[in-house]
Amino acid sequence: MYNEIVMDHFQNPRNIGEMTEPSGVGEVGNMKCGDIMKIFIKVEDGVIEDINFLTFGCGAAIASSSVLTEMVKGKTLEEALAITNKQVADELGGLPEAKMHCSNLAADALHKAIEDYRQKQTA
Amino acid sequence: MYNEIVMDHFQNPRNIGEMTEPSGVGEVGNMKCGDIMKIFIKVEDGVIEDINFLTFGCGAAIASSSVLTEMVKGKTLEEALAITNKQVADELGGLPEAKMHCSNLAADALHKAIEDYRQKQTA
Amino acid sequence: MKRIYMDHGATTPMREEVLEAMLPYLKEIHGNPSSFHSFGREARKGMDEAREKVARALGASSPEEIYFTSSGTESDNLAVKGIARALSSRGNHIITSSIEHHAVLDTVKHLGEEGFEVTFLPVDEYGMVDPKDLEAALTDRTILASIMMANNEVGTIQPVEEMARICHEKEVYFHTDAVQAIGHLPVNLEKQPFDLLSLSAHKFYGPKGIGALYVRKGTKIKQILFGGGQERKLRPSTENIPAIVGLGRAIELAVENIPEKSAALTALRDRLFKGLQEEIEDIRVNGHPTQRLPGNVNISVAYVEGESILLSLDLKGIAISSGSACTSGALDPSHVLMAMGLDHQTAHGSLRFSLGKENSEEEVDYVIESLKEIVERLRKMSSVYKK
Amino acid sequence: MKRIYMDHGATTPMREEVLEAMLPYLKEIHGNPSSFHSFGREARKGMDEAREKVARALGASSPEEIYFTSSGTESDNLAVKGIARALSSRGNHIITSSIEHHAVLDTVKHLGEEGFEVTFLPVDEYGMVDPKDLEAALTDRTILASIMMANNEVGTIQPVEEMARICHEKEVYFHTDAVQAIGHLPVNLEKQPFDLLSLSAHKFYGPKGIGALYVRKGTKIKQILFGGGQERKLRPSTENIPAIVGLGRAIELAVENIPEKSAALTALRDRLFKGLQEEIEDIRVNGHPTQRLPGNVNISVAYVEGESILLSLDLKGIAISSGSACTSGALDPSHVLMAMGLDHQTAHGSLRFSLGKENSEEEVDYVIESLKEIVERLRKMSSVYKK
Ligand SMILES: Cc1ncc(COP(=O)(O)O)c(C=O)c1O
Ligand SMILES: Cc1ncc(COP(=O)(O)O)c(C=O)c1O
Repeated sequence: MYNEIVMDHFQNPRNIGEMTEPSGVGEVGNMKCGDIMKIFIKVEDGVIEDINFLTFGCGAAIASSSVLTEMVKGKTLEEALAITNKQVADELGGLPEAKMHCSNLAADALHKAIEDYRQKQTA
Repeated sequence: MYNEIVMDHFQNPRNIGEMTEPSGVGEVGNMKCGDIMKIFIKVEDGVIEDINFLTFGCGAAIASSSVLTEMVKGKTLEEALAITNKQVADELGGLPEAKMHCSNLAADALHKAIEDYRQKQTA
Repeated sequence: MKRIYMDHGATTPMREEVLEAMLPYLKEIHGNPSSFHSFGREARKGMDEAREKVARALGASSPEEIYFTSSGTESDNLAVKGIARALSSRGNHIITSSIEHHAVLDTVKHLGEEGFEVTFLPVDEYGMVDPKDLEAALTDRTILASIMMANNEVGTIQPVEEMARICHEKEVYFHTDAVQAIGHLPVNLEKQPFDLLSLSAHKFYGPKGIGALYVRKGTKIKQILFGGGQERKLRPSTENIPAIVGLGRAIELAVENIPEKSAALTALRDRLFKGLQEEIEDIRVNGHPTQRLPGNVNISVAYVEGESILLSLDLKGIAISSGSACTSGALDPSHVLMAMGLDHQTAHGSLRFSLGKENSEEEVDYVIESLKEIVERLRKMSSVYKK
Repeated sequence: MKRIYMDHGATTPMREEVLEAMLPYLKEIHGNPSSFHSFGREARKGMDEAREKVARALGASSPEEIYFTSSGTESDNLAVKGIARALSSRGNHIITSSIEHHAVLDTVKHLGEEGFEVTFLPVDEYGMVDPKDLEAALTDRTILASIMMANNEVGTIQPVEEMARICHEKEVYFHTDAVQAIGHLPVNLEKQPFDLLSLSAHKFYGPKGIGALYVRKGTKIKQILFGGGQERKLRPSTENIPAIVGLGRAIELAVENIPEKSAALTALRDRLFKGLQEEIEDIRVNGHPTQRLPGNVNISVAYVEGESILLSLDLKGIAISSGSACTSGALDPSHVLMAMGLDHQTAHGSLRFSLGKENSEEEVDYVIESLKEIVERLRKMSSVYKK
């Protein structure tokens, strides 16, 4: 059901794990639909220097999180904010229709992490 | 669907044909259910000396008519009147359930023929 | 004894190529296509391919318009009742013909008992529905008309395209039961504006127990069986993969060279018609002289009853069917023949020969000769024979 | 890669003996059993024998109590809706459980939408229906209770005999969905007072696309599909003879030596349970500890989602299923697990292994080892892992 890119990210997910002292953390999803993604970012000079994820979810959720971390690393916050869930799915070469809604939320998690970072900055 | 006795009577029906100068004729059935039987009898001294049939109908109807003619020949009118459709079916070794109503009317035709004969006598 | 099968309208033998296509799915590829794993995926692949084959054979615009069911009967029920359930708030009038197969006819009757308004269009002496009658029957409460593409008993081919267009002018859905037509009449849904079409594999050398319903994209229809989410929720139950694969292969073969196959069958049919008419007195041709299925021969033999003929033919190894009530366990003879205006005697004496690809000229000739002999014999003992 | 199939609850591979029994009917014996001629008769003979086999396997008092359908789903729909249609003048209340297969559950829900009163009995944490709840739910408007013999997801075996007796005291019909039970639990309808029982051949090494409904003599029921007069008018459509013959052979084999087969499967099941519990932390057993189908293992793995486990197992050639919504295209996880009171996370992390006769101890051990590795890996990337 998944293409090779998705399966590669599912089998060899990039940038897994909790981050010590992240600049921002974003979490999306809920247990009802069975996907919870957590994105950790380290920001330096407006650039995402490092990014990690933890995901409870299906193959699509894990692969989306993984590919997002690759898409984002080294990008400015503005560039990162422009990334959409759709772009993440495209980067994976597409996801099954049924997975587009629940499991393809990595960009949302990223945006939340950036928000979190910005709130901390202004606090 | 039919047993061997029925098939024998169907393939080699006894006593077919119109009778010249019958003592009595009986006809039963109707086109709606697709069976019309005609029984011709020749009566002498209260005994059925000869009997013929003509039948438009299915295998069961033809076999019933045929076997009836064998059952009746040489019987007195009283004996013949006692013959029932059920006995005809039994003599055939049984008929399929669906055939018991429409196609198993030979005894009725015989009774009508006897009635016809008696009416002619009293006329 | 050599046996001759001329009852292809009842069911057909399965083609070897079809069994060959099915065998892997009867053996190693045993998964449930809804399953997530490799066993499920390989089953799903077979099913997807079959769906594409059916779509292609019918000229459907997408495989998603094809829904597999367990039979022609189920397809017909789903079409009629599924539309009725989906559109009951918009209207409650359904039109069909008086010569439909019972799968449509009795479903419509049942809806009638449930409170739907139902119209049964008459047919002429050839078993043909008049599109004008359909047009006149349409009301603004009409939601569906269901007219068969070709009749199973007398083979009459209906002007379904014209009737579909008439319905569409009034925004009424049109369903056609094509169970007898597939493989004999060309179907191309790109051009033929049917909203729904039923088929059944065992009528075109495919497996028994599998059918399909074509549902044009956008058509509002509801499920009639409840269960899992299979067939995009329109028809639940674990998919019958071997049969689905068989249906795919069978329809692919069935729509190959239809003009050539039809011509050959028509020639054989006409040889049978001609021979019967030449050799046997007092027989009547039932159905349309030209607008009829290539393999269908339906006649009524005066003065004799159909079952007794069938029985005699069977003793000679010849398999055909009849419209006689006596062969179906029904009380009345064929509703189709009665709707065409035949009297009871003529209907009871009706015979249907439905030819198929294995039949030969020799077989046809043998059948003519055998029937002649049988009819003579039965007429001799008939109580209604007029000579 | 060697593949391991532990998804027999979804469907089973067909036995060779079954295919062998079917082959003549896929080839030369191709007639329609309703046909009058020799081709029809030989097909009917195969069907009659199969019906006798099914009756014998179930301990039915007569083959006439067996009706062939296209599947378990259709049998369930026919039982529930067929009784509702037949008895609607007597009452309008139907009882079922909250853990039925959708074929029963959604049919009952649909009847609810149509105006029937419906009761969905709760289950305890083991997925067990309490007969007292059934007793309390009965009213003088109740016409039918439908409770499955064994649950397809968690394997819990229901006290159906007791429930049937409770119903009979109130003259209420009792239907049981035995789709998962046939071949695993002994069925003897001489002693078990069920009025209706559904089964589906592909769950016991028989063909797909064929099921049966047992209807005790005298039970009032109406058809739900309309068409010809097949199956004594209860289920029209040209009979699927090859599959019917296959069902007959499959059930004959399925009910042989049930005690021995069940003991062997139970031993394998318990080895799997034990190994999983010893090797993997934080897993929960779903379903009843003892009152469960011999081949059924259902667990929830904390902190990880079911589909990702299935996907990983599939990469190792291991085929199982899960109650995760992600594997079924549904929005919510399994209604069975939710009815048992599991929270969403636990339900999403549920796995079902359903063992069958080809599975070995080596396979079980390999599966334990593989799952351990996979769970460790997935927990490392889980956002909810607590350590
Ligand atoms: C015109 C027509 N429609 C529907 C059916 C029903 O098909 P099935 O018997 O496969 O359910 C048949 C054949 O029996 C038929 O000839
Ligand atoms: C308990 C139960 N009932 C009914 C069904 C439906 O059977 P089928 O898919 O053969 O229609 C299934 C399996 O899918 C089942 O497990």
